[in-house]
Amino acid sequence: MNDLEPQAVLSWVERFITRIDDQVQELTELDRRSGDGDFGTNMVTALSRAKAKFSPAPADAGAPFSSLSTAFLEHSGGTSGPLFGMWFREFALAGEGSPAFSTALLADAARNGVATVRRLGSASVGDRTMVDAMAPAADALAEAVEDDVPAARALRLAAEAARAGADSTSSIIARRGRASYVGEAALGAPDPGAVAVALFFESAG
Amino acid sequence: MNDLEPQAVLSWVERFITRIDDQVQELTELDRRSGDGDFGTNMVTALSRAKAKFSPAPADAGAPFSSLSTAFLEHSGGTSGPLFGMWFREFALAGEGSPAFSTALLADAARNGVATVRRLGSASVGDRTMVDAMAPAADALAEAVEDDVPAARALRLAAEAARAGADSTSSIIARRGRASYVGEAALGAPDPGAVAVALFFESAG
Amino acid sequence: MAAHQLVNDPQELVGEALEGLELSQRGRLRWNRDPSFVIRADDRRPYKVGVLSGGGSGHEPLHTGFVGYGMLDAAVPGAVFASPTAIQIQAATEAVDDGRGVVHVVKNYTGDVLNFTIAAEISGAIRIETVLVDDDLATDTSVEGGPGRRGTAAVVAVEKICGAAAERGADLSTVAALGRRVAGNARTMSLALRACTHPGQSVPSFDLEVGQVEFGVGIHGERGVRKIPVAPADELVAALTGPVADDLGLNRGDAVFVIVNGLGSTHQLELLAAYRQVTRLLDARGVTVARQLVGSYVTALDMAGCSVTLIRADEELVGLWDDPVRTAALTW
Amino acid sequence: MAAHQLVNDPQELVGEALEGLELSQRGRLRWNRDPSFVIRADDRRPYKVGVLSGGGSGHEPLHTGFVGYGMLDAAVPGAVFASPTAIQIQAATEAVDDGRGVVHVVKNYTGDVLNFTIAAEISGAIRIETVLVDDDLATDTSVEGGPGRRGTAAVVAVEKICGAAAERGADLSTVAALGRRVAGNARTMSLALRACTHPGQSVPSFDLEVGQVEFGVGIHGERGVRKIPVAPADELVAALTGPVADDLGLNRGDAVFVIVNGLGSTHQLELLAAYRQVTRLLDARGVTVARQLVGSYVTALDMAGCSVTLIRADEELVGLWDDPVRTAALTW
Ligand SMILES: Nc1ncnc2c1ncn2[C@@H]1O[C@H](COP(=O)(O)OP(=O)(O)O)[C@@H](O)[C@H]1O
Ligand SMILES: Nc1ncnc2c1ncn2[C@@H]1O[C@H](COP(=O)(O)OP(=O)(O)O)[C@@H](O)[C@H]1O
Ligand SMILES: [Mg+2]
Ligand SMILES: [Mg+2]
Ligand SMILES: [Mg+2]
Ligand SMILES: [Mg+2]
Repeated sequence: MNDLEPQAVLSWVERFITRIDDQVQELTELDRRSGDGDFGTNMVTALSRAKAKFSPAPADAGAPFSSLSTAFLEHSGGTSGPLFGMWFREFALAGEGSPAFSTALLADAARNGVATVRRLGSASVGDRTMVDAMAPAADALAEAVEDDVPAARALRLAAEAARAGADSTSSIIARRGRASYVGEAALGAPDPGAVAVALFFESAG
Repeated sequence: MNDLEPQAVLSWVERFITRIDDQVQELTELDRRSGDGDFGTNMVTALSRAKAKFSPAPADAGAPFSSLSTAFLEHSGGTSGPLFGMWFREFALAGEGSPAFSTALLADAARNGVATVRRLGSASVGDRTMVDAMAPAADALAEAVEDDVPAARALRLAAEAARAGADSTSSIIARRGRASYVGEAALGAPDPGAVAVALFFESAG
Repeated sequence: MAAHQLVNDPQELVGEALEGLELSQRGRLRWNRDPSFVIRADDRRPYKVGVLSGGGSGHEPLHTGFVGYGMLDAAVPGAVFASPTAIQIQAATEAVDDGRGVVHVVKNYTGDVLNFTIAAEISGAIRIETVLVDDDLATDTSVEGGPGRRGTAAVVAVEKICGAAAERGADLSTVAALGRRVAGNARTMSLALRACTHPGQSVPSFDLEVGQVEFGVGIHGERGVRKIPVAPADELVAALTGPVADDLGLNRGDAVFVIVNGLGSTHQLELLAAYRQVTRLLDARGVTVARQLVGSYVTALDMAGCSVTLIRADEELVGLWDDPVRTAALTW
Repeated sequence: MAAHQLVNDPQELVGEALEGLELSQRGRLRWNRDPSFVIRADDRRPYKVGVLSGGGSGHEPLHTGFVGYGMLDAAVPGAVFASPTAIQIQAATEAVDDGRGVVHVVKNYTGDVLNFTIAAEISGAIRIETVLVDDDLATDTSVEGGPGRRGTAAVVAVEKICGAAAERGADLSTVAALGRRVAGNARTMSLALRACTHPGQSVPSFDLEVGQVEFGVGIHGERGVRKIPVAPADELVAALTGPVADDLGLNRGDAVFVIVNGLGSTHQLELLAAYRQVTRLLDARGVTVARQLVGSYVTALDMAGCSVTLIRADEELVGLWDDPVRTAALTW
């Protein structure tokens, strides 16, 4: 059994925050190419608020995600804030009352998460949004459940899928979000929201 | 008996209107030197309204002045409008119900008129205002009553006094009205309100 | 064609607006076209003292927006920034007189005073009491025989209190005395952040350099008494409030009416934030706010800026302030 | 330091204004600081449907100025021109719910819709109905899957009608259906004569050349759909009113609510004169004005310009419109 216990989830989320902090310039630059250049700041503001909310001893596996979700929903800077808030909320709900995240719980969270984001943002795969990283990660986790892959390895597979999805956005002309206003001008660089999703899964291990 | 009957009063007032119309440029120029340059327009606007109000057969000696007064009070462009309105009102009241203006009635009108203007404008003789022509004209008419001078000749004496008063304003530094803002700059030219008063009495015969 | 203005012939603006006012207040206001005045068209309590005000246009909602139950019986609008005529005022006075007399609420400007005075003189049998409003501290120059302080935002409170007293059935001298008590205990200070632009003009009535504030302005687009550097709002509001409170000699335990008034294009967000600062400054002096108005009530066309008015309040005045009022611009 | 603005730290402006609002409406409004929302503090009839709205700040008096008896139970303000957060909306929703559910009145902007939707989802057991207001004809581009028409001045009428119905005791679906009927029958067109300046900025959000009017603007300082030459007010007002009346398919005998709304620094004189022209244009079409609002209700900071809103009226809606309302910015 190598399911992720609350403490491990907390570490994961903390590593994610650090990664985003490190890459704030690059993310901002990506949003400048395709949007309005506030993505990095929006992320960092929400995440720094999340840090203040973490309990050092999370009650269940979902608790760190719950803090993360609330921080995004409370901050809501731009489009990404509430969407990430609702995405992480599915992770919180999946882990609620559980002593650890199994591969199956992670797959549930990712499936529900991407469904919520797609519904709220009316975005499909291929629209050059965070969904382009969320969807393949969810698929990878679903497959991992089928294949009985343990959680840690399942997350590495999800990270690979998310990164590939994020990379694919470099060659997509956006149809949703602010990037849709700039069209071809954004080609050649990935969507910042999708990159953030890849960074999230990559922070797991 | 050569008192002024209603028809003669009407002719007097009509000649006054014509004189002002003829001199609108000069009056405006005088107000430009010492005030804001709207005196000529203010006068002409009120007087053209008065014309429309005249009855061809005035009911009493005061009636033409009543139309004149109302036109000034209705128009009120600037300071001179209401003051002339109230000045002519005293002429209307003096002639009200009378078949003709005697020297005594004219003296009453002029005395009450200048008193009203002085009270309303808080101006004294020597302040460089219309009062500087109104007051000597009123004094001349009062003297004419003493001397039993008939109305037509009394008005010529009043005109001479008003003109002298108006001329005297050329060397006065204003203490009332807009001219008080420009001080010495107005020296050398008379006060337009005082000139208009002289023109009024000069139009009588 | 004028910049940033919605005008036809600038000469027609006031008449068109009065027509629009009448149309938008059908059954509540009537515009008498000639002579021009705006009068209550609702069921006015008979045999009450009339309360009348007026002055130049361009200060809306003042005065026409305050005609109605519990405030003015009629308002007499002049051209933009120009006094109404004596004949207009006389006609409106006659229209509102029930035999108990009429209070004239007059802002202290030479033209207004002259025309209201003349109107009172030619209104013959009607008993008239004049309440002169002269709250503008910026013009408190104490020049012997000078025109005295200008009348600005305090006029709203005078109209409200006189209107309430008249509605209660008070007699002429009582209504006038209350108005004078309000006016005598009111002081205002104003500043401009941008001058106003006259209808049909394309440039503002004066230039302000970047970083400058015109301190001590009136409500006719004229310059103020001095320029001061732009500063954070709280400092500017303190610069307005301090002298006003000092001049009224406010002491710990005193209560005041507060009017934070926008001069035209200053946003409600800014006025509300300014009001917050006024309350803090008064708190620090131990002075309490009895009642307040925060909004653009006495404007100078589209001038950017605001004024702070303080009026010493007492129980009787607070009671009258709280009486119901139903006008286009003030209702409670 | 910013030009012609009364601001401290621009980031603090909204909070300072909310503090000022609460202070100036003591006993009538309460500002919940965190999460931020403004809620009625008067004696609210228990067990009624809640009516809630919100959106970016800078549009005052919208929405906070409409909280009170007969209109909104609470308003949720975001930063200037930015949506409030889902958590704010959720907290306000919980605060106003009596168990009979809450109507969310939402102007159609991506951020607002997203956050109100999320708030509704995370509000769990509370029954919520959303009324989307999308009256801005300038954005009626019928792009498949596009964001649709923006919500502008018609939101005032939606809030008034929903508030009245809720006050009468109507149930959740009835209040929402009435709101949707108003929104669905409302169209607005706006023009700017000068752009607005964001708090702390010294230049307007866009430049307008002399002699140009920005036609089809929204309420966030963005450019409009095209530039047209400056023209006399009556022509500009006709250019706004015609398309709106056409799009609603108004016919002889129809009745409408009219809102002539100032965008910030356009003077009441201009708005009243504009309203007069709207009535003339409607007269010529045989359309009658049932009720009207003329004033600055939905502003875009200090933008100069105005909008014309027409809303198809019927007897039931007129009855609800006439119901009493007591808020900071609208009272009858
Ligand atoms: N409709 C949408 N659905 C899903 N994700 C979206 C949508 N619109 C934008 N995004 C994501 O949001 C990111 C931009 O976020 P952010 O900069 O915070 O918002 P904004 O565009 O409002 O400034 C994009 O990179 C994209 O991944
Ligand atoms: N206080 C006053 N008392 C008497 N007359 C005055 C007073 N102030 C100005 N006047 C007269 O009014 C005239 C100017 O009138 P006008 O140009 O119509 O007024 P304004 O100065 O308001 O533009 C002056 O020439 C002077 O004769
Ligand atoms: Mg962005
Ligand atoms: Mg953004
Ligand atoms: Mg002049
Ligand atoms: Mg003049």
